[in-house]
Amino acid sequence: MPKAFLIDTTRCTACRGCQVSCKEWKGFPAVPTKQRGTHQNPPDLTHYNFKLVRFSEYLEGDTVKWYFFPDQCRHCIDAPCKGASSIDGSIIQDAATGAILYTEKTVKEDFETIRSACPYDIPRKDPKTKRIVKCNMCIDRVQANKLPMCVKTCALGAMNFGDRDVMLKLAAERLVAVQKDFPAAQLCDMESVSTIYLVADTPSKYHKFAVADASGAPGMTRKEMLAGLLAPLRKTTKQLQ
Amino acid sequence: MTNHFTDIANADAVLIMGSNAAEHHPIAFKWVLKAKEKGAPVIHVDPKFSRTSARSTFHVPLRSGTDIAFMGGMVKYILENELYFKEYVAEYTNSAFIVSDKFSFKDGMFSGYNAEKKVYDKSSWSFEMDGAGQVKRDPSLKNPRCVFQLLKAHYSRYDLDKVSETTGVTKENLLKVYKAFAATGKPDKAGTVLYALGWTQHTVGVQNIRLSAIIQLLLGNIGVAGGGINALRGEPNVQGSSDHAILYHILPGYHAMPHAGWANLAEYLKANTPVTKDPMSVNWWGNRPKYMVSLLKAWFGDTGTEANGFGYDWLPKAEPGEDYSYIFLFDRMYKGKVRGGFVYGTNPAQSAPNSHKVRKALENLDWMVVGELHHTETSDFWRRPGVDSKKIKTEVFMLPSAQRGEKEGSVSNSGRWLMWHYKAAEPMGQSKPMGVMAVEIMNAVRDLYKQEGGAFPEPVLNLDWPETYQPEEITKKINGYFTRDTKIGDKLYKKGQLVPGFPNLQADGSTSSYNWLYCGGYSETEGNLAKRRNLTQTPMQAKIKLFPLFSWAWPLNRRVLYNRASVDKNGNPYNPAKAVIAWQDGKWVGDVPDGPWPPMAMKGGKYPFIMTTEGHAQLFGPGREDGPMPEHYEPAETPVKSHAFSGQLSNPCMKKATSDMDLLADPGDPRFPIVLTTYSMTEHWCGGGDTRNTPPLLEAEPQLYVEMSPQLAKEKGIQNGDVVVVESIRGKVEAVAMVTVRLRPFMVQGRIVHEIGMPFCFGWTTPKCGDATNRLTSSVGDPNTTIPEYKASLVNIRKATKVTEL
Amino acid sequence: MSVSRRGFIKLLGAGTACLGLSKLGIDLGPAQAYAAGLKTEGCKEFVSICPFCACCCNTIISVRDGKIISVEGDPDYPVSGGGLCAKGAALLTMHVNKHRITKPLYRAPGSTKWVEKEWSWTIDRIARKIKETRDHDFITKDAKGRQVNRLESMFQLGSSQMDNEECALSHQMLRGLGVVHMDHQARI
Amino acid sequence: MTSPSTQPGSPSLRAIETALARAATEVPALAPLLAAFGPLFAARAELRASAPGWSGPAPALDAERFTQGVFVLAQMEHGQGFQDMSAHLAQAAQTLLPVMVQSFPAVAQELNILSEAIASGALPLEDLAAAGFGETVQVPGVGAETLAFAASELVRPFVERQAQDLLALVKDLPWRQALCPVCGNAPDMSVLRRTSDSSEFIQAHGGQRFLRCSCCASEWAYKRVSCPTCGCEDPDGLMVLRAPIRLFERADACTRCNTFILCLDTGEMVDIPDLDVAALTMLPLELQAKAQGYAPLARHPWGDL
Repeated sequence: MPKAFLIDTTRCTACRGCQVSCKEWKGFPAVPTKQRGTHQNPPDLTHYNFKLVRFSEYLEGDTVKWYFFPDQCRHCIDAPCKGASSIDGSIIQDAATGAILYTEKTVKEDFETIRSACPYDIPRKDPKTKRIVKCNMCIDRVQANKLPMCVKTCALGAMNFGDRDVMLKLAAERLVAVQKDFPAAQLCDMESVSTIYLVADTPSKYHKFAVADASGAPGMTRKEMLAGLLAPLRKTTKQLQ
Repeated sequence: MTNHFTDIANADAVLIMGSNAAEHHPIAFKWVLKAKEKGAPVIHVDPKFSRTSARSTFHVPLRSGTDIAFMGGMVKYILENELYFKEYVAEYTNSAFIVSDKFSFKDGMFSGYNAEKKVYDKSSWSFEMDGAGQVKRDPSLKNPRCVFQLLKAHYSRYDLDKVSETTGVTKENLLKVYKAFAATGKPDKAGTVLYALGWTQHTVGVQNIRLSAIIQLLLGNIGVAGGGINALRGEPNVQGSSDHAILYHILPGYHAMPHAGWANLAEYLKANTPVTKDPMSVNWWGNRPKYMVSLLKAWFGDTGTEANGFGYDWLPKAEPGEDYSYIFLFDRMYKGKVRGGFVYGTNPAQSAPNSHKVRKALENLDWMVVGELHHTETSDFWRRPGVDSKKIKTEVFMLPSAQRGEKEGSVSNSGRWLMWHYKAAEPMGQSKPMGVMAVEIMNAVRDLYKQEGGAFPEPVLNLDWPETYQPEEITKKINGYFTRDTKIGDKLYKKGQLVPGFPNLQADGSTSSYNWLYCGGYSETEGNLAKRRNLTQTPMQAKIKLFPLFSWAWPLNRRVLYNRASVDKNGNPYNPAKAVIAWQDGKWVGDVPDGPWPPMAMKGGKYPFIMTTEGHAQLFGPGREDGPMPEHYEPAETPVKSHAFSGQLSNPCMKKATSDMDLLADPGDPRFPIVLTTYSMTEHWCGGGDTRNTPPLLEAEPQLYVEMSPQLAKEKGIQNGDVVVVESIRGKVEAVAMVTVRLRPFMVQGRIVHEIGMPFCFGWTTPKCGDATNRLTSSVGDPNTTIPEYKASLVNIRKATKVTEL
Repeated sequence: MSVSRRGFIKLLGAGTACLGLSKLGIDLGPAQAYAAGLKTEGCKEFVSICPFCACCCNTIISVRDGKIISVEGDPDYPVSGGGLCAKGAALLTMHVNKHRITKPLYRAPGSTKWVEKEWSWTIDRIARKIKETRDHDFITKDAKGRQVNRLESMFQLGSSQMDNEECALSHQMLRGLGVVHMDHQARI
Repeated sequence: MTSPSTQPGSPSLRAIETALARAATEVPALAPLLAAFGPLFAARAELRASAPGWSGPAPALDAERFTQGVFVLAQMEHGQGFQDMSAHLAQAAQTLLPVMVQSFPAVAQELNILSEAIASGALPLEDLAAAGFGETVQVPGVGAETLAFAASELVRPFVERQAQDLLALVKDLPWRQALCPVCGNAPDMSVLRRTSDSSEFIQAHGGQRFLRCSCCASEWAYKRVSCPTCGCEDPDGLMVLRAPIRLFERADACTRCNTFILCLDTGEMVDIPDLDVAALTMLPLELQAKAQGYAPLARHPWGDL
């Protein structure tokens, strides 16, 4: 049975437990960071940060909107990065879980091609090993019947993981509940990804690449166009009604 | 907390002021959200929009230091719209008491002020007595000198216009809050007030809380489930360490520190034991002699006898009116009057106000002992940036301290639950629990005095002091023992037996107890009740999540303080659905009531507020240093030159240190037009010592920042992420600008006042993260507590031209 | 459905005759061999309390061979229900942390560095400093001639990190010495 | 009472099959056992799913007495216990006994005789049910132990199904005992689960302990770091036995009363296995615990090696 994440951003408080435990589990060192006028740190995903809580805020009328988005690989069902790969076996999909896994063969891939193919701008290159890296769904843990580290750590009920059908059901239930307070709530790219985000507002307000169709973001980059070309099955934002 | 954490879920409205509960007490906030799920509005009043605001029903931004104006408006709203709980106010508070005609209030000042000493003579803040020595009352509440009418008159000045122009809160928002919270004035509704350092860290800190108490009493919210005034305390055992009084002004169990004016025990007890002639008033503090003598017996054992006041004669006596708190300790240290001392698990070079002065003061010490887990800005003050270590003569001892899991003992949570933690592993390396350090050091001192004699050796040698640190033996001693065979009623207690609860403590030396409040926590039959993990409760108790058999709460396992006020005069709960106690078949059920007496209307019944002399809650509270009713005063440093309520700009009694380093900006000082507030951060704890040493947390929050509104940033030409210099009259701090809509300018007296906010967790021992924010704050404090005013200072900001700290 | 006269209350519980697996005809050889060779370890669990805020979330610390191997929230603490905030979740790291000091350190007057010392030396030296200070500065009578027995030149700050037992002793010790400058986090 | 996130008794066959497959892969030595019991567990689960629940009006419960420890069945007027399921046993036997015949060759012949006795009416169904509850019933050619084992397996799905309904009656009431809130029997298994409450804030990471009834498979919350047999809470008296290679399997032992209970830590599991399968998979650990001198609080239906 394929697995899926449900990331309920309405429950996230940006405690960053997931961000911290992800790198601790993987044994990555802290990267030197600077305060740059935001709590979001490091500024972006890195080869040592496969999970990053993104912060955004808006003043709408008299109301402050403060959004948190624990960004990570979506483990696309039909992954554009896999489609874009030129080396056999460098990007594979685990049959049991649906996890998209980057192997050591990614050393030989053209990084820009792979990164550009990703509609969510996830892949990063490890300058030391030359491998292309990203979240691997904690496949070692999942194969041992253990939850991915970010899910295990989350104390807010924001991170959920399990059989895809169970997660879809949970997602639908949560959406109905959240829509009572936030009519614009939606599930991001639910049909095409294994990391499903529940957001309370327009996805682009959370993150430029929150959904594959980045029409909400200013301008469409080459990256997005390429991603579009390479991923014909990619779905636009879906809204469950 | 008058109540406890799980009780918050019982609230019908939650007012959070001066606390960012979601970020700093996330587990407490869980119960807030449970109340919210059941329909309670959650109201967050705070200068900054935080995660607490995001999860609240609404957030109302308020200028730092104007909480009294804000709440004064609420009092007026409640009284004028008659939304108060009439029976409760009439029967259980001192609303009907007639105040002395010598009492007056004029232009912000209460009667009795001594301008030279900056203190009040409080004798005129008293009640009129009748011939029988009882307080005169007017049950109709119409007498213009009764408390109710005085209160009404006092807060009649707090109209929406004045409150709005002072606080910067729109009138619409004021009404929204007032309406939502005042709705709990009905007998079967409860509202809870949650606060933290946002209320205490002001020159009017105590009066902030006093005014919330007045609101809660008017609404009948004290003593009930889902009500009360609940401090979300930030430190691990800050409740227990306050109860055991690691504080200069009190002894364990909230007894006044002896001073030179009370030469012997009799004088001390006379001055500190209130007396009432009202037979229905319990006047619990009338028992003070029993608790004080038992404490002295615990301290001095057999050497404490009636002849030496059970050891009172040996105790240090403070100088009357003298203040020995943080601010004045560092003032004296700065002036070279302090030779040495101990710093355990705290980091004043980082967390005390006016850090420049604190750090300079430490240089004057001859010696210092630091008990810590890791190096801090305090332990290593002698090698801080910009100083020549060689010139600093201080001898410093660094004692490695055990972590919580490496020792056993009890702590008390904010809800007064006494809980045991077991020792899981041996202390790392050679580290030791602080209790071991204290015992070993004191034994070494005692040995020296035994061998060599010395200054006034009696108290040193006469202490009943253990050879080794055995925590559970101390737990028993905290509970207390019979020091000899003692008969109480029909029951004989043998020497060495544990005292079963503080009603059995005696004033004749036959009992000992380190702390009367904890007496009953260790029982001969049930053992150490702090270890209790029994979740059993009756259905009545389960309804309000009382958990009476889990751990043990002081006093006497009472979970909701003043719970006799939750029932009417016949003992029937005002809110039967969430009853705390009820009088059934001739006995109380539910929580442990405030004393065993029957309900107030019955024979032998008593007033519910047993800790006050007259048995009534104090709407008019004669005990505080700065007035019997809270009044708005601006912070010591304020952006305005005057305010709408009186000609008295700031608290006339506030405490101030007076060295050359203790400068204050003038009111409305054009050099420092911006209000600064400080706060903790989610990723780092307090001064940051623990968490800055955890690399992933430092990665997530690497450097000191200053949060400011986009409007202010624009005015100052500051871009998000720029390094700026924040400057007060006392010092400068470099920080990264975080331009955010979560802070907003305030419209105050018709003009814009900006407020900025900074965390205080970054210090120089972690390279390039920035240094103490408290270099900006001032050594001024509340007149009752001397808690420093961290929450409102005046500063200015500018873009940095050169960066040295980040 | 009729109610049986028999009491259907206890299904084959303890004490009832059980059929051994071996009698069922299953090949148990491999399982027996596996079980016999199974190495087990004994772990201990201790209820402790998170040392951050005064919610005092109870924790369960697991210990193997005297070493702390995990810290989790105690689900039976009514306040937390087993939850821990981000800081509480980092408790293991706080206990097992290379930044901790593990030996007494001493910084001599004018020195630029810390040096490690033995506990016994350290305690004796501190006791000596206390005595010197006390003997030198002890105030028996104040300016008005009143007996005051106090030592103003020595202080203690902290700590709310102390257990109740440590606080009780600490207070007793300080008053015994005559200290009046004592304060802690409750005031800041 | 707090209910576990996965309700017992609503087992999906999938959970059983996944658990069997995983266990057989991870501990190959247990393959024969798993192969034998797996089909029985599956068949029982199917029977349970189709079994009738508690019929007629719900028993009148005194919440106060319940919270004081008087379990549901003990509060019933006549104290008979579970409702008679004998009417369903003939059909159940047709489903279950052939599976058992396949799984347990050594007793196949006896089970066939039993089948015949049930089909022919030689063994009254009420007697069969009574045998499941430990009463001595004679069937020529069938050993007493075999009969008791088979009968208890036959009634078990019906008992478990009824218990689901009874447990639902008390789901909001506190129950702090070590014995089953429904039938008062002792637990033979326990589990640490992630629980979620309605709160949209901090939740437990896992580790809430539930005991599971040896008779009706009800689960109820019970406090950690305490011995369900003697109530010991002194950490020095308690010991968790684990094999380092399977840390999620524990035997929670008490050195004061020398008992233990198996415990499956599902705190960080993705798929939570069927607990019958899990308990069987923990047989090696159970044997180790016994070898170290601890006795189980209650025995599993399959008894010992």
